[in-house]
Amino acid sequence: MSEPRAAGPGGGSAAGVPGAPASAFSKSEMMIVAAARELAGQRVCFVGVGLPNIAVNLARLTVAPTLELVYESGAFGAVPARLPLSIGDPTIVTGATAVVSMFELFSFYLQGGLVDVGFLGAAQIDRFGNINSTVIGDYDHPKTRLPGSGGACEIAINARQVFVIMRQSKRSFVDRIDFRTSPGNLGGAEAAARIRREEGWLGRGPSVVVTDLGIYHFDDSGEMRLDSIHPGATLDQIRDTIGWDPKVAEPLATTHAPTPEELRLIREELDPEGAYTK
Amino acid sequence: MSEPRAAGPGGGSAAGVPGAPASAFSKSEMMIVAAARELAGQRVCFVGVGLPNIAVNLARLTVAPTLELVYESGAFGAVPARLPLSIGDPTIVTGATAVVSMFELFSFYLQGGLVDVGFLGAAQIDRFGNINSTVIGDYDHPKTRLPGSGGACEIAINARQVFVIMRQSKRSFVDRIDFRTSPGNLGGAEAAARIRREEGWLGRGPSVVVTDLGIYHFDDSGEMRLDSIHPGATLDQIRDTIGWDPKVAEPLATTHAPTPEELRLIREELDPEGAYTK
Amino acid sequence: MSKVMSMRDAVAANVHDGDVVAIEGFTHLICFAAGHEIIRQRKRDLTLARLTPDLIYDQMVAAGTARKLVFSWLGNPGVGGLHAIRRRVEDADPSPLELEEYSHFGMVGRYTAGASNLPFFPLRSYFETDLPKANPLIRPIRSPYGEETVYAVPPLKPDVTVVHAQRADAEGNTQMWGLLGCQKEAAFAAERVIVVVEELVEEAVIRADPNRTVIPGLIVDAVVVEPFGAHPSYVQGSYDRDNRFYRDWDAIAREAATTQAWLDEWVYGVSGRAEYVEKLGTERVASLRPSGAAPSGSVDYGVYR
Amino acid sequence: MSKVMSMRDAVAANVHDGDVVAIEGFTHLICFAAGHEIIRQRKRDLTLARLTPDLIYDQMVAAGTARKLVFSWLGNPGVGGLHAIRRRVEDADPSPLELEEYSHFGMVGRYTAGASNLPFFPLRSYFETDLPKANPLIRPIRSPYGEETVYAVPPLKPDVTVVHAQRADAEGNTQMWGLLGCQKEAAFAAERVIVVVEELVEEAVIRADPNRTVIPGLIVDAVVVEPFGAHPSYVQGSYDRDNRFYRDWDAIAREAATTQAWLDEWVYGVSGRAEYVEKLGTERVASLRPSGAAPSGSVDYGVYR
Repeated sequence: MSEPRAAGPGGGSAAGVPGAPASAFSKSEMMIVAAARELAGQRVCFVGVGLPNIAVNLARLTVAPTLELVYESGAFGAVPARLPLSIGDPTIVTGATAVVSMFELFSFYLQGGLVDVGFLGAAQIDRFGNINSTVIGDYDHPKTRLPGSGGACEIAINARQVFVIMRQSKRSFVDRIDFRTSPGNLGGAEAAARIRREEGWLGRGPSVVVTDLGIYHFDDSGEMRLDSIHPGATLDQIRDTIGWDPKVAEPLATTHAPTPEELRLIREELDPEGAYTK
Repeated sequence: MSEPRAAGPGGGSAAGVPGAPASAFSKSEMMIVAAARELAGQRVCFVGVGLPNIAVNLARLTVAPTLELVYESGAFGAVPARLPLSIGDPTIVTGATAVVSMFELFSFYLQGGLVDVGFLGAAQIDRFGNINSTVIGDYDHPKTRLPGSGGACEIAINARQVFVIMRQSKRSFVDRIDFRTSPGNLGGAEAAARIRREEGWLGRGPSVVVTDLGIYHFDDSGEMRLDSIHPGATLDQIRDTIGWDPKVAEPLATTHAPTPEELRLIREELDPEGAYTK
Repeated sequence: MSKVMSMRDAVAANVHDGDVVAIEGFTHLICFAAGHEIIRQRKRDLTLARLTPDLIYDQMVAAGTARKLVFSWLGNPGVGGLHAIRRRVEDADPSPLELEEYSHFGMVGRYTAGASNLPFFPLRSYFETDLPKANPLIRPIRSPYGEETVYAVPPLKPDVTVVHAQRADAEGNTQMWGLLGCQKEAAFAAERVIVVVEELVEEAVIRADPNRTVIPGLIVDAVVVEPFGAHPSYVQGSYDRDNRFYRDWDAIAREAATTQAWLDEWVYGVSGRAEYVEKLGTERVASLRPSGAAPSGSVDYGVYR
Repeated sequence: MSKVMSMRDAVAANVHDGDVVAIEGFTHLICFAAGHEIIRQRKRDLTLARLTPDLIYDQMVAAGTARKLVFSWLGNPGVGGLHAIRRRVEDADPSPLELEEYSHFGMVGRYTAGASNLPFFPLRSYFETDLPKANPLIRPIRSPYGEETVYAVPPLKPDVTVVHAQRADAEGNTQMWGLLGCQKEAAFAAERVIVVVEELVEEAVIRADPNRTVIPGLIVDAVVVEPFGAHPSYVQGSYDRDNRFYRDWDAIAREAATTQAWLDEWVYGVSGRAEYVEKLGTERVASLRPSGAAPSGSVDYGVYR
């Protein structure tokens, strides 16, 4: 899974904000930084295992200092002194505001509507933001058995909005997911809105997908649209790693490259061993 | 509500066990002592407000030293240093084994089937042990508005067995209760057993009623039967204070009078102000 | 962000005529101070929800704040009835009072459903009783597994829940110990939450023992510091239940006139809880202090860097 | 009555072939010591229930104890997959493994229904997903209030639940702090409960802080004192998660042969946890201690006579 840090030519800042040249950061670092920035202005974020974990902790140190981290393991208002490998770790407990049972966390915090952003990773996603984290292949005879829902299914339904962070590839950005673990915009925005209303979902569904190549939001039809491309990435790369013909915003923005401070935080404080960014 | 301590002639022990003469204790004291003794061998008792409170605490000091007191207020394994007036009192918390939310108490302890005896008081009871603690008269236009169920309804259904403690009178032991707050043997044992089975109740229903005049158990038909008469009480008194023709065991036992130690515990330790025994 | 404010401001901002109000606390931590301020501000047409209406709602009903009670046990525990409420229920004196009645577990289930955004909560109660007839909101529900039927209660979502506690920080992160009742569920179920505490503490005190936190500041709208604010109810470790007052109330509330006289003297006649406590007198206050300390002991969470 | 016994006796008395076993603990307080003893006693045909099967069930599955998993998240958190389990699921190697799959909240709801003797637990999840198709025990249920439909999960009642905790008294009154997962629900739902603790304490320690008690001795069948019994999981305030082992396991478990060699060395090759800890070495153990103390502080319950 190693990935060279020099990601391509050019890059830098799109709008005069100082940023590192694209050669100075990895695609994973760009992805984490972009995801963290999307959390600006958010209050309560439900933290999933893996990439969401580092993105959210970076956000707390940069654009969202008042962000309250909710871990499905039961910690609320966590102030981890180190980046936990797992979402259950003693460092998210010591100094937290509250530690509660999972019954309480899922019932009162998540299902009760207190979570602004649910942050998910995924194995497969389709153009409408529906997510598979259960199996590749047939459910009963899987090619690859993935972890399964964990809390992802109820996060997608009950968090006010859902952020997704995952690497792009033809295997992961697919025309048709093999199993729907977490509902996104279903078959399109209109039907999804009606169903959400009828079934009383609190969530408005997926609002952003951050990948190693760009940032997607969802247009009025409920479909993913590339709104910003990361420095160093090309539209050809984008299209080569998506299983459908992706919508592209006009004009297409270029993501601000990571600032030196963002990179320093990732490399020195959050992930000195490079577990997330290699 | 004052009641003379000299309750009548004679009395004393039925089987040679030393007991005070009937003139030396009040009817309330006899009732409390008789109720406490019924708890011998029981493990977990759910304590209601009022008379159950003192009876259960007397049992813990005498026949049932390992009795675990569960208060619906959330205390388990309470060791009250004084008799609480209410079932919520700081003395039932300090030194208890566990203090839990009412959700947990009612869900896991009571509904989960851990309570051996639910101990209830009542305003009205019928021959089958069905209980009213809600209203006298019509529900919408009551003559007397009583407290209502509290936990009594779910205690009657989920405690493994139910003990009742209440004073006898034509107003309280009635042919037809005005409102069924807590189900007993419904219209009789056979139908009650069938319904309990079909509806999945954990409780086997009422097993004893202790009054100021005697002790009743339930016969095979599910009807209350006087099994023991308190010293000083007469069958005429019994019949004059019951709204139906009561079944009487043959032979009818006489309740052992309170021992000096039982009386001392009530008068000196549990209820020195006479709140329950006046 | 500090949410600390006076009781007057907290009630004025968060309690409105017609609201569903829950002042919870099962015998323990009942916030009489908030109830009295609601009376002083002459709120009207409230629906008062509580498992045990207790003296607090007897007083609020007597003062004319309420049009309806939602409850499960209506009495003065260990003493008798609630006379002001009974006058309105039995004699419509001075006007009728609407009742919506459950059992304790039913009320707990209602708050739990409200806090969890569930459309109902299932429980094994009410079988073969008259309660579902008296209250048609108690309804049977069939299990999707087999033939079994249990009962359901609907969610209860108060407009405002008032919770009294030993301590909170300025943001409203609240810790309590002793009997917990269903305050947590009632708070999470509510649109707005007022937390009233004996003591305001630094955030660090809360964060030193996160497992002790019952209510997060996230759902709290106002923090009021009101020592002795639960009297005649009690605060574990701080003061005892004033059983004498519970008994005294029985006589006070038997007549409308004596009830009003008491309200005039002890509620309308004082500006707030501080004056009430002063009026109560140092001797009475001192008599309610615990006779000794019973420390919990400390546990170690450990530092993990 | 003391329920203290050895792990060997506790497992022999309470875990039987064919049982539904729940060793709970969400990342925190996972009792590997009990899992290893179950392997050593060569229990067979177990149904293993856990939200996150984690390494503990990968090891137990690799050792041939299990015929079925009931779970919600199947992985090595932050590292990758569980290879022994995947071999059986993807390749039926050496034999198939039955899966019964929920979400986290579904599993929590199942234990809650089991603990509460409810025939089902309702939740707002599973809408428009393939999970109810994959598991027909996830079923829609209509609210008796209005048109709304939510989903239900059935109760889960393990034959035995194993819980690891910081401390308990000899009767099994158990206190824990840090992440609580759903151990309480899993314990109340179970027919039998084994509590494994870092430290056995006097009853007075428990009674000094009754709000900290998570599991009452009433439902506990065996108390096992097994320091470091949760390694490579962790115990808040006592030792850290051994992330190195979680990473190492990924390589160990990739091949059946290396997995068996590990079991031979670290499970079959030791008599119990004490020997395992000795084998781990004082340096590794020391490296997992917290870098400092973070005391909760003490609260006062007060003496009331």
